[in-house]
Amino acid sequence: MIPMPNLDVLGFLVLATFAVLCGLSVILQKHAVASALSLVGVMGSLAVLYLMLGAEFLAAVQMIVYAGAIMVLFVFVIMLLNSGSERPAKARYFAYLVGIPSLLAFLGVISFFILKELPNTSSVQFGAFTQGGPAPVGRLLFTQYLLPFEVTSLLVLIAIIGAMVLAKKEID
Amino acid sequence: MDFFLVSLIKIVVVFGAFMTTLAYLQWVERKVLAHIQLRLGPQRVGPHGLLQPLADVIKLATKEGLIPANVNTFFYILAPFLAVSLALISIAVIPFGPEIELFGVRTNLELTSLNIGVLLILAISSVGVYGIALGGWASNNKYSLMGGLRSSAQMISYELPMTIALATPLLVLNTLDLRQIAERQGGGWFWNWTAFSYPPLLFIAFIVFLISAFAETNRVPFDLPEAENELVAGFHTEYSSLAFAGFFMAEYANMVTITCVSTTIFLGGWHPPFPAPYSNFVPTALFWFFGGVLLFHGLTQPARRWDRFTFPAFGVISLGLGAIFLLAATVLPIIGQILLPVFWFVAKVGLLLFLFIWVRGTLPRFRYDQLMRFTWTFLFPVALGCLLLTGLGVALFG
Amino acid sequence: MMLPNAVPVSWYLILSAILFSMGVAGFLIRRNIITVFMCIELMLNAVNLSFVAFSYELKKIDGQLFTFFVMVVAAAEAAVGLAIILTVFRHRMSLEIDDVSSLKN
Amino acid sequence: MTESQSLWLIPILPLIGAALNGLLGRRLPKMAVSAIAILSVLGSFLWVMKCLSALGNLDTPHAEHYFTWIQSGALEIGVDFMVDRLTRIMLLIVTGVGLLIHIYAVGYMDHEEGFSRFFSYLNLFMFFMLTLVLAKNFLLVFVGWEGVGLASYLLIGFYLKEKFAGDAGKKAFIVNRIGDFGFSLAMFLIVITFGSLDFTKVFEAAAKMPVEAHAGILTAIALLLFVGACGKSAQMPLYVWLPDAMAGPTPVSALIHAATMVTAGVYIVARASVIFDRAPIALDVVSYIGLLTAVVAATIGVTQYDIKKVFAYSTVSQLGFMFMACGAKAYSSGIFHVATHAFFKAVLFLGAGSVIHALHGEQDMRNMGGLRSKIPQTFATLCFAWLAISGVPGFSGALSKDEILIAVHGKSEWMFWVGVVTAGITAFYVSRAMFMTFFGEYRGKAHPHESPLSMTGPLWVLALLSAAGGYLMRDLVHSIGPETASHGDHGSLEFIIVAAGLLGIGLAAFMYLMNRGLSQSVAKALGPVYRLVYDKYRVDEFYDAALVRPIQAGSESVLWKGLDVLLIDGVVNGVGRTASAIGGILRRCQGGHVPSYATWIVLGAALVLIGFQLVGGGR
Repeated sequence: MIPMPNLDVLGFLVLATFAVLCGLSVILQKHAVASALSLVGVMGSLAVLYLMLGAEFLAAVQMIVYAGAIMVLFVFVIMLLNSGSERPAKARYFAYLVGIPSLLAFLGVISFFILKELPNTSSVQFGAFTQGGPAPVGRLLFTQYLLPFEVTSLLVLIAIIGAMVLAKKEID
Repeated sequence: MDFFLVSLIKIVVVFGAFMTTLAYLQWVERKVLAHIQLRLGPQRVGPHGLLQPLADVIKLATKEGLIPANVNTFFYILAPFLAVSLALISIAVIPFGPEIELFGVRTNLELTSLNIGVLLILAISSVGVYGIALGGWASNNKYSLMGGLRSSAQMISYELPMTIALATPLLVLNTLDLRQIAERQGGGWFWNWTAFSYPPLLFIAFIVFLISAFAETNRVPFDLPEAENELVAGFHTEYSSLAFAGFFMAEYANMVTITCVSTTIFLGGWHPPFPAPYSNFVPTALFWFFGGVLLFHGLTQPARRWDRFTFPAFGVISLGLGAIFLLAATVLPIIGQILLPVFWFVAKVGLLLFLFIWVRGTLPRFRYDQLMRFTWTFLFPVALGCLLLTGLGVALFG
Repeated sequence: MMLPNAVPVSWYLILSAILFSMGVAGFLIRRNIITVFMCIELMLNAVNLSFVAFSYELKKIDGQLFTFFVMVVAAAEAAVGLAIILTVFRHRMSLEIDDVSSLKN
Repeated sequence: MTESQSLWLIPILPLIGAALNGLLGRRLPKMAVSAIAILSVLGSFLWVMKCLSALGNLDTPHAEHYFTWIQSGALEIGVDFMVDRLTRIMLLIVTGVGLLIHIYAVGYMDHEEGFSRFFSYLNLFMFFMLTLVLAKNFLLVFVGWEGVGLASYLLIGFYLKEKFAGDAGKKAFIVNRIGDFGFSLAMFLIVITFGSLDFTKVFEAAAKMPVEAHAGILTAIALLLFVGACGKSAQMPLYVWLPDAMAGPTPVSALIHAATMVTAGVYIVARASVIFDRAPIALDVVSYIGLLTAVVAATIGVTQYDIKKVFAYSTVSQLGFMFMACGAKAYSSGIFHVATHAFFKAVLFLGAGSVIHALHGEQDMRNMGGLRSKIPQTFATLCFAWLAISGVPGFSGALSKDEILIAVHGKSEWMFWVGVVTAGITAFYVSRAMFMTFFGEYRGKAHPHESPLSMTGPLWVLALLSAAGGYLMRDLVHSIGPETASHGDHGSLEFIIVAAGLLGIGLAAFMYLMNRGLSQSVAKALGPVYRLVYDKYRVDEFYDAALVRPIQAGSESVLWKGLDVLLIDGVVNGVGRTASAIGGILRRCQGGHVPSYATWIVLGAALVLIGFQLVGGGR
């Protein structure tokens, strides 16, 4: 019998690979719609990863808010403007010569840090952490984090008004 | 391995039933619409056109799948695929009946049990817009694009009142698990159902949910994305063959899913409207009543020649079904525990689906600005008010 | 290849770092404003992942709540940002980030 | 601690009225506006009655704590209300007289624009005044204090279209600022000295301190409080705003600038009597200022022709009397005079208003005369107030004025005599106004008509109160404080005072009834002295030359051209120039090109991280 692969490991590897591929697709696709759909892919795989980390409520919210609302808005705007593919980039030596190496250095140092400073992190098992349901999250949100919650709601209100004001066609 | 086996059986049964429902739902719709308009509807293929769905499938499958010039092929193909697969997922978390014991195996009458089932359904329905928007955009056709944009805007807008209306009963039920939701409404008369608690608040929420459901599934009177007199056929103008069938199926699958959800959350799921010993005989009575009517009509006053044979045949089948339910209710509880809840669930879903078709046969289409104004200035505030008042009610009396 | 039989949380963190770096890279090399904006969302998502991973590691859900707030802020940001992009497009008929450089002087 | 009486309802009701009228008033019919305004004040009057009857004798003050307003270290300031015997009198005056004046104003303001705005302001004033009176600590008093100032400002400038009204409002506001500054300083000193602003704590602590023979901290507090009182109560040298304040509608003059707000100064001095008792120097200052104000204002009153101006100077003068009482430690007599003055001065103003209303806005007494028969009800009610203010025995004014002058006699002989002369002058100028207005021939052009019942009704009530109110309130008032004016036999003194009043009336009758024209020749004979008094001692001109102009000139030459242009602008522009010079160098990095900014950020982040790593990691 084939040894059953550990689903936690397999799941992580599959999802992580998918996420990285989608992420690459986001930054490499020529067309904005393709980038947007790739980003949805990243978000979907992240949602499943959240599920594995025990954040089930957050996973659902990730799908509803990010994939279902924010990205739909992006796709909507892209289609509305229908700007077509990006023109081939002008040579951007500064970004390529300074930015990308610095970025790689940044990534290397961060990874080094993580592995050095956190050598014995607990291993992730699906179902080992069960505090991510709606009830505990809600309880914490409406007690300890009530003020930030209210402030955020105010922020969203302001954003709605701001977006309306900005996007409204000026009547001349 | 029992778990896998049972799951496999359930998947086969549910999937088969679901697909058959989708196919025949379209037949039912055509029939009902025809009768509303005093026509006969499909009649040629099989008795009373009963084989029409099969013929449709063959027709769609054998047609040439056109891919227009200058389209992005990948997205063009992806769109219907996305639409139909997203539409089919949600059925997995709908509970059709209580926990049963069959041959020593205990299992739930649903494919999978999630403790955040409601959220999953919301997530899936919020992602569902991609299929249509993408299809409209990838067709590289301005009518399709307009249809896709309209549907995105419409679905985003109506998702708000729908979500809020869906959140209202959750205040009362205090869980996100669809199975628990259904169970908490059972055991008694129909006023235990959520739609009738805190009257009339939750009933209003139910109505708001239904209206938003019409819009979410792009059905009349909210079928602006496919308004044929303005947009040819909307987002699927360019589609043909199986790709078209994908969109078509997605629409009906969404309809079935959303009626299942409203049945589970608002109308008590599989619970009968009045307590158990008496309600068990309702299906038998109904089937026998219909069987009697069919026999009577077929034998005494057939309207057409072939009715003399078909009506009595249907009548006999109906009588037989009634007998099976009688057995199930009395001497064969092992079947009854499955059949009776499923009967009630299907009956409620069927009624709601009939409502969808009935509305399609009756109401004219909205204008686009009316549609948007309706949701933002009426539906949304009403849903919000319901939510707040119900919250107040739960806080005071709950 | 032998798979390890458990995934440590640090892998999640490294995945988060990789996604973040990809977001930054996209920000640097892309020219379409909307894509650039999406790269910001990618970075936010990467950060969210590390919040959730730390939440698992510490067995406290505060991290998840931060993610929640990040999402809400991202929603607000998307609404306002896209409105700004619409306005910019209306004025300049272009979505090229290089064309929108009048911040100088 | 007795059970809570919900004192907060008393000020809140008018506030609700103000809010309703202010927000919705323009859309409501006048009936509704006046109903809201009157009912809110009536409600608070009835609630006062209910509370007072429930609280009974008030042997100990009744206090209520609602919430902590400010907490800073050990200093805790709450929103606390308190009723004691002093507050009781003030509450009765404010709500009672306020109610009557509201009713009167419905008739008076009937034809004016901004009906709802007027009542909104008036109710707002009631809210602040009641807060001031009920407050249990200095800061809350200050809230009310500033609030009534605001309401007064709004109401003086009520006629938006008239420039002089706005100017008068500003003048009142600015002059009051000087007093408020003193009040704030007094509060700071109190906090420093006693560590609290609560009345109970402050006065308990102050009572334990010795009487200061020389100027000390208590004297300073008392004097600063008195500066505040001078501003609010229009005493020398800050009295100049009150005559101008007559630009507002007449009910306002009656309510705010005669009966209630201007007595806030007397109230605060009486409230802080514990402090004043221990600061004899401050008491002397209070007495002198009061006396000086009384004399100066009375003499100005003799020469004025505008009927409201006459009564305004009369108010200033009477306030001077009240402070004289306080200076002689006869606080209860001062408050007693506040009460009686509220009644008769309200009648005087409201009567004047009725006259003005009857003559369609005419205010100059030279254009009046003979109105006795034309507006008999107004005349009859005004007679009560006239006799009351003149100190004719049997009327309430005589009671309180006698008490004050007897108390002053106990303090110093010469001040008593000056006071008596002033009382005579008071009787003279009020009689003069009465004679010029109601007797002789009618000299005006307008056709006078009697005022409606909503105006004459309150007039009658107040008129009866100015006759009998003194007897009704005497015991209530005297329950306030220590008995200072010894109740001995002062027959001879009382005789002198009454005689002075009657003499004043007689003289006025002689000059304005029997020998018309005599006044002119007297004025001519006095010549420059008369001119000086007629011009109100040219105080306004003096302030203008001594204060306003130098300040303006100084602001222009020093502050604007010197400080602002040279120093501040120089610094600001210099910073700007430096920044733009540096920016000119840095500009090369700033192409307005977003990705390159981002690249810089990434580079920086990478460098910081690497540096961090080199320095020694996360610990």
